[in-house]
Amino acid sequence: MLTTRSKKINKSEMSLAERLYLPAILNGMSITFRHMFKKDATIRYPEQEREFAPVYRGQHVLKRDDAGAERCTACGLCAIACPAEAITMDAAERKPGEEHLYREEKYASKYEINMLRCIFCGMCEEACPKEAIFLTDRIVHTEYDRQGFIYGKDLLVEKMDHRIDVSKRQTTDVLVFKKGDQSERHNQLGK
Amino acid sequence: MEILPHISINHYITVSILLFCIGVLGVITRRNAIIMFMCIELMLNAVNLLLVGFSKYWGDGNAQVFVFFIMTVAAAEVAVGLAILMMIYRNQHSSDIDVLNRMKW
Amino acid sequence: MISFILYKFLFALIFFVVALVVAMYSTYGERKVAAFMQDRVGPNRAGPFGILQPLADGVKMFMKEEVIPNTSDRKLFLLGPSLAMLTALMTGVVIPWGSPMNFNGHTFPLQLTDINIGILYVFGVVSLGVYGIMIGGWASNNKYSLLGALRASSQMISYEIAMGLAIIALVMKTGTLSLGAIVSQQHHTWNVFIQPLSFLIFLICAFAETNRAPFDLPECETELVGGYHTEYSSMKLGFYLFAEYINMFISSAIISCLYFGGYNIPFQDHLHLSGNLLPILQFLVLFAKILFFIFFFMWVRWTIPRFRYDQLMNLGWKGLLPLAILNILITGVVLWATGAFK
Amino acid sequence: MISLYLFYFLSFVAILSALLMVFSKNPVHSVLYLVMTFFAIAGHYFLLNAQFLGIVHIIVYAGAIMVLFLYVIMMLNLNQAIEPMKSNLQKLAGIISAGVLSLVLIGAMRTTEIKAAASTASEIGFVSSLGKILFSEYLLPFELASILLLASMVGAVFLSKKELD
Repeated sequence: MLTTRSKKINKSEMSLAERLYLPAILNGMSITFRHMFKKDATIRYPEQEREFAPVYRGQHVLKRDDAGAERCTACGLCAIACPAEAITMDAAERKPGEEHLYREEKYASKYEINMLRCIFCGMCEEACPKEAIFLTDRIVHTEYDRQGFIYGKDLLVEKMDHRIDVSKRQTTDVLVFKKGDQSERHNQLGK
Repeated sequence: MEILPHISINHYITVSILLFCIGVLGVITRRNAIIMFMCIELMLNAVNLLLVGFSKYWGDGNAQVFVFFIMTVAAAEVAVGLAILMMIYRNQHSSDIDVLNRMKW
Repeated sequence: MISFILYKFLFALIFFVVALVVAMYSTYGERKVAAFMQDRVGPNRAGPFGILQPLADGVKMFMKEEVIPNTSDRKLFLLGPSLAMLTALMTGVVIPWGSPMNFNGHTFPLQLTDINIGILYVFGVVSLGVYGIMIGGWASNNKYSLLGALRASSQMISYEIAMGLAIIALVMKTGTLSLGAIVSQQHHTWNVFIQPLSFLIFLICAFAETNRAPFDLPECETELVGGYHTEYSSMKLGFYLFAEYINMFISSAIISCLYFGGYNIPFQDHLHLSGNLLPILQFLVLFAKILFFIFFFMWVRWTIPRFRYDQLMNLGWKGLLPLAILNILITGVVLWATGAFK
Repeated sequence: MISLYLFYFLSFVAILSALLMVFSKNPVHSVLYLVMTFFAIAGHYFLLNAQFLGIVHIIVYAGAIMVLFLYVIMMLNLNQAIEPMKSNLQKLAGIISAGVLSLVLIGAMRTTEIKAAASTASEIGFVSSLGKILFSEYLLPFELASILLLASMVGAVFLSKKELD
């Protein structure tokens, strides 16, 4: 038995009442009739919107730190972790005087996510050691051509005057887990 | 002679003769068995029309009962006839009446 | 004479308009009923509660590009939907809508014609209904259409027989073929209480004759794409769909007239109605009955899944046909026992 | 006068569509022309006040028999392309012989004297009067006809079964 829901099928000969069909039909019709007075399961979408679940995974964001410098260091772990191979990036070295732009010495000069390939699994978020990429509750908008779905840094990096709140996904558990993870990794490197 | 105002029985006889002859024409000139069958139906109907005309002429309902029976027989004939034609088509892959010049196949 | 013809013409015109409007709003009703039964809302954008939806659909149908396949038989392709529409509308001629109205000494019957073979007329027109589907399906020159057409014809011929036999039992009881007489006979008792089996058979056959679910095998989207109207587009498709809804309207009217007392109001004699108020009320009552049956058609459609083809044929030939004959037999015995035959 | 015009109109339609039925190459068109002929004939029946026969004619011929023909033609997929045609000479011979037949019959009609009608009761075509004749004088043939229909039904089913053995 693979599921708990499986039902025993009675394959014996049908009785006269069953062969007449009519009782079964009447039963079915009473069910549909009862449903006419039930509460609708739908919502009127453009006017009403359903609330997102706290764990909803929508469009990505590349976070900046509190000073406004990009957190991403172009390590490529997200691209490796991505099962759909949707992420590509080019790394570049930070020049003197760009400290307010990039937090680490290395940064992503190009960072692209193909939203048609992305399956919104959240593995990039898990993989990121720098707390740079997060999935948010924003919806990826429709486009007329495929090129438009390749989101570059202009769309992914959060704007200075329009910061995106990811505290919902940045639970303490995650933080603790990531911290522990990192220290473990450091330990391994130390050995 | 008139059965309806201005219409004599000869009018109906003429029409039914013409319809009958068109039926005969179809049976002679066509080779498709189903079309020939339809022409036979047309001939039956020409006769029916004549019977109804005469029924009106004599004020006698028996002719109409006869028409009723002809319809019954025609329906029976069509059911069996078309079944036979289907069988022939299955064996010969054609409804051409000229192919059926053998007594058995 | 002229006024008589004018009256009949006007009456026919009104009937057509009513039939078309009912058919239009049946499409809306169908979607609403389906939505309610599936815990949804249904069309609610065009106008309040979406009541302008049929108009929007109509405009859309007219605006759509019309496609006539190159390989089709053009004349017959055009003839198909028109025939379907024609036969659908023709049946309504004999339906009695109420007892006659009086205006300054003139009587105006609320029935287009009361021919004394009304039921046979209905039956004849219904048997012609299959031509529209067959011609359209064949002329499309498409295998799915052809299959739909073949299914339609065999289904309709099969169910016509059971339908006819069911009516015969009713006619044995009423002793007349005129719809007007049958309706006025039901002043006290509706025929459904006298001939319940006949009603059941007639109802099932009505579903089959109008090609409604669970007997919608001729169009059967899951197997035949769209069945006989696969190749149709624009208003010609609209005609086919419309014909189906008009058929539904007419069959509901016929069922109400034959079995549910037609325009008779229950306990009519106790209401002490007089004058022209009575016909108007009667018309409204008949209309309510018709609307109920249209709702019933939809109710069944959204409840029962489609039959398989062999099940359909089995039901028709091995189920309904013997049942109808049995019904005739029982009716005959009862009539003989009660001394109705002299 | 109206009845005369109606007569000519119906006869014209009947004969024209019968001719078209014989001469059209496409079997489906033939069937539809024949349906038209049958409608014209039903119109004649109504004109002759034979209501019952008229409506039964429509139900039986247009509603059942011709649908059956159409069904068979569609199922066998007979179309213009595979329609067997006779040579023109044979056709000409057919036309001439049919024409001669019609001439002979019409000539015979013209020389025959038909006795004047006795009376023209208008109600003989109604269901009630026809039913009385059918179920009194013709009761036995009526029952036999039902047996004939049953036999033909069984025969048709038996013939169209694919595997006989």
